[in-house]
Amino acid sequence: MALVERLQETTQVGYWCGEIPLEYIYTYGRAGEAFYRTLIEKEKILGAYCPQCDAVFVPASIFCERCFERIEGNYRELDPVGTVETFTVLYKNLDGTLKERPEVIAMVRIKGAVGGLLHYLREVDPKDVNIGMEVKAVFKPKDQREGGLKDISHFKPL
Amino acid sequence: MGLRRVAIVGAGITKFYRYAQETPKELAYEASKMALDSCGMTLKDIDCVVLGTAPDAFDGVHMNGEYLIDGAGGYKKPYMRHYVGGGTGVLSPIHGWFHVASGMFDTCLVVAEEKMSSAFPHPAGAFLTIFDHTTEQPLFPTLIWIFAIEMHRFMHRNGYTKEQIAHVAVKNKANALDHPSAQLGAKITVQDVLNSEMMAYPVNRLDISPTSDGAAAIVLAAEHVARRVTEKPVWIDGIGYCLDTAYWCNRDLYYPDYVEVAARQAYQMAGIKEPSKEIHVAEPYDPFTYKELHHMEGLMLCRRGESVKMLLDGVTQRNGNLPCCPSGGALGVGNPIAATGLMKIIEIFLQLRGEAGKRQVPGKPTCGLAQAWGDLMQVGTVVVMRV
Amino acid sequence: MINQVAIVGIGTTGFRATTPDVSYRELTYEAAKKAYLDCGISPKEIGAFVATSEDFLEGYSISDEYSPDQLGAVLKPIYTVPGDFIQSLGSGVMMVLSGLYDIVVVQALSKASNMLTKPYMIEFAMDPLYARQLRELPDYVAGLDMARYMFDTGTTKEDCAQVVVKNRRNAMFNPYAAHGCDLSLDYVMSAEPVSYPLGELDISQHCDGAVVVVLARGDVAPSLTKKPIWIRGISWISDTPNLERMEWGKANYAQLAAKKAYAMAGIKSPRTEIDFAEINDEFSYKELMHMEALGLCNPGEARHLVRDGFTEIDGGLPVNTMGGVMGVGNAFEANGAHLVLSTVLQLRGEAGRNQLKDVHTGLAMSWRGIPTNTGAVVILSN
Amino acid sequence: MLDHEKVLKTATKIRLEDIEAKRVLSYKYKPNLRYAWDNGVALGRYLTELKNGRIIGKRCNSCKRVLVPPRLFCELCWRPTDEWEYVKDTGTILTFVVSHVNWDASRVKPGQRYHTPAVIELDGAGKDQGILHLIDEIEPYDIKIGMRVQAVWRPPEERIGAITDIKYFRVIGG
Repeated sequence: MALVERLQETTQVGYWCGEIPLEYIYTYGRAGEAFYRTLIEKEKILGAYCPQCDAVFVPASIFCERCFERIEGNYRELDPVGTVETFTVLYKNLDGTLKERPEVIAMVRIKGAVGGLLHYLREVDPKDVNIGMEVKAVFKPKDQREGGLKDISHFKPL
Repeated sequence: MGLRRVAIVGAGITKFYRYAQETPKELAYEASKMALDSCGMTLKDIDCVVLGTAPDAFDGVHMNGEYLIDGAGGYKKPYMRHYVGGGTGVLSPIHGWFHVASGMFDTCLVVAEEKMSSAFPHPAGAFLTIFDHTTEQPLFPTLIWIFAIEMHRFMHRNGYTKEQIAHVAVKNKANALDHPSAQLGAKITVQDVLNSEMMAYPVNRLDISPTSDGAAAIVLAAEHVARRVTEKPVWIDGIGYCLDTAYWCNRDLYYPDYVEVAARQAYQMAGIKEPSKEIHVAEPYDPFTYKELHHMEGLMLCRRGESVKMLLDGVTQRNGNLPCCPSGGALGVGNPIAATGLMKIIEIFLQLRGEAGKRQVPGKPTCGLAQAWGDLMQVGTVVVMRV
Repeated sequence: MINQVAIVGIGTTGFRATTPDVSYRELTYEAAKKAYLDCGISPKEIGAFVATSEDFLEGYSISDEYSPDQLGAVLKPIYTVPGDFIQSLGSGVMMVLSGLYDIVVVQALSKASNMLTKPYMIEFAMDPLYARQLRELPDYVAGLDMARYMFDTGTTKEDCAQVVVKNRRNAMFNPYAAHGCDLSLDYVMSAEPVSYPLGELDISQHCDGAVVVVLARGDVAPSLTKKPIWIRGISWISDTPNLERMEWGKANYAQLAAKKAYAMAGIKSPRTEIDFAEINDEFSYKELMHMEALGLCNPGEARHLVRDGFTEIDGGLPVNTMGGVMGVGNAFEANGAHLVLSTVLQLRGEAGRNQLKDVHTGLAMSWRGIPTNTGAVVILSN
Repeated sequence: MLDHEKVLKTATKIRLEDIEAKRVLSYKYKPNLRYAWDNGVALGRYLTELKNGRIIGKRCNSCKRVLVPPRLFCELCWRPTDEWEYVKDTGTILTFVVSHVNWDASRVKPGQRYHTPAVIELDGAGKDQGILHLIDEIEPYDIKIGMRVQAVWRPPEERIGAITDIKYFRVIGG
């Protein structure tokens, strides 16, 4: 065998515990800043238009990931409505515990755009959700918005 | 040996800042786009992408390579990340070289990015977890400790003084005044270095490169493509890289064997017999002042124990016989880890093409070298380039 | 690519749910020792090494530091690919093809049992600007993908459960597998839901273990082994990293990587030229989705094949004969390693009770897991 | 040629205050990254012996080193190691640091002792075979390379099987 010696008794087994003790503050970058400012102030979804690919990409970016052209500033403010591209009913929390009430998470494709947002779908019975369903964003009250995905409270059927 | 020839044909770099607003993706994009534009290429012309970024703990994204795919131009392409800690930036063209030299790809976009400012309480905190989790981390070590430990041993064995070593900071920060990306270009004196805050004896504040956000990128091409896209290809003629043992306390730290071993590989491949004569311009890695000297010795650009004399004699100044860190180095331009190494590659690329502007070293250099170092004082990565 | 690069040696510790008796160093050392013994080499003869690791899986920053010692790579050319093992293998293949080295070693390791907060670690891989901010169990990403795949192809939960039954049963006779189990379809179907349609048993369980592979240039290989396994094609592709813009229900990365790998291998008709496949089934539906993306069957056809037993060991296109990720275990970046291991065992005729008859060409394919759209394909022949 | 103007446009300089004052939007996140690393054979024995107040290594009969911390294989000779062997808890300072900063880059507070980590070559281990530990009971700037030191152990009842079972090393001469 490769190891000349092995532990012979369970009592010899041991481990050392540790963690990586860091925190992060992520800035949103040039496009992300514009995206969330638009969300907070105008309740619109910001996309970026790429003339070469002839498509509006959501969320907005300073570049087109497909053709790599700069599309910074070619921004389009889109209505916060879209269709359910796919959805799931989530039963568990991040810490592994069961949710009190299962939560529907949907990929919402924003109307007129390539892409959209992953978000909660509420105000509907999970059994009634279907792919292709039209939905719209419900925003948090303006004074509670902090510049983050949860400034949208959830999506609901249109 | 009949190896396929690979050239650098384009380069791009961002400005380096302590805090940049841009996301890591955006920084990677800016550098990549500039590199492509510089040789008139688009992403369509690129066969594959390699990405260098050091610990995920800086950008603050697990599987950071995956996160950076779109910014680095990897969308629907063969895309691979690699790293060897601080040596990553100079490893990046090496990994790219393998991609092209293998014959599997004709062009390769090489991107290096680091956004250190996202990490709190301080980016330096990420270095706690580079140490052995069981036998070293309980002592709460810092990165500065290991630098100071190595510097102290280096000074002790060679009889160097802090005053002598401080000249590296003076030289590099002054050189950086001419670099467009530079974060810390400045005219300073040896006294400024010695009077700056004591961080960890023998390391003062001005002995240390800053933490930075930034990215850099180059385009590699096989010979037949290189000749088509540029009149001035810069050839990668030698590569070398290795890691020493992670048991860093079991080695005498005064001399970087890991740099010498990597350098010997690169010199052998490039057919270099007398590096101090055949290398015209060098970018040894200088995250701390003494490191430039330490690495010059490891690179055999001088004999052991003679790097300080070279420095004080002005040999490593831009107008000296063997300019070192004409860019301004990590000490002056800034140190977004992986991007720094690639910044050094780009500096040699520009110097050999005669396009370094105010930083241009005299005498039309035709052979240059960039080197980086990393991990627990154990990595050497070396690239030799020629026109 | 014919007779240019071969796997001449392979070593593994095998995979188990936990490995409390050995450190990560000892684990890799054992696999390396076996791999070198397998082809009768010493580390001195090795030109270069590629290690595979991701920082937060190991619990280190710049975990590449800890790669050389266990491999005999001190002061030798070595770097780390934070990717899947098949990507590292690709890196190793390019090293050999470049002409710089005759023999290259590629390693991957999992100590998944040492990671106490796995869901949080996977969450940490998501974009902090968007999806990460939901702060939800990342398995929902697989739930979304599975739902769309089922919608597009008519695949049912039962079809997916059949994959689990097959793969975990196959693993029972793979001595290297951690999660072999004889489950009934009903048992899998009735498992607790996690993120509908994804149930508890649609998700692979984790494992520890190491694999080390020795690659050699074609002209050197025959002197090192009687059973060289030739690398005929290898490719790796990353699709968009943005969950917000990805094509749900599709594995474009697998499709594109396979296309390139087939071209390299000169394979025109994968269905007839590939004898068997060891592919990522980290989530049950992924096996079906990947079969289709790899062109091993038509879109929507995979569910019929698994239901008809066509992908069983004695079927027309055996898939995950040694248990796949579901049966061997989810080893994160080492998943590609145990899939390649299984492929090599089959091609060498060393797969024991699971041995396929008369096989010449196998395909191994990996995916990097949530939240990525990156995959790699390698085609091997004996 | 790098175009200075273009390079300047690639990034936007901000300050931490811009984030704190929300002039620049941001997202705050604390990852949960916890581990229990298996000690395995070699390190397990090392920690057990530290609890007993002893430092154990493993000899490699090929390179004649006693490896501390012990390992089952010698990484240089790449062979299995040989006998277990205790090394002394005395040694020599190979190099040291007087650190005014803590691990997170915060500064040591006035009145507190600077950190003085050192690489200590343990007696019996072989040339250059050191471990990282702390020096204490001496003015930081009085420490010198080459000084002789000895481990100061925690009382047996406080030891847990960790490197910190040695509180620090104190200077005993040189």
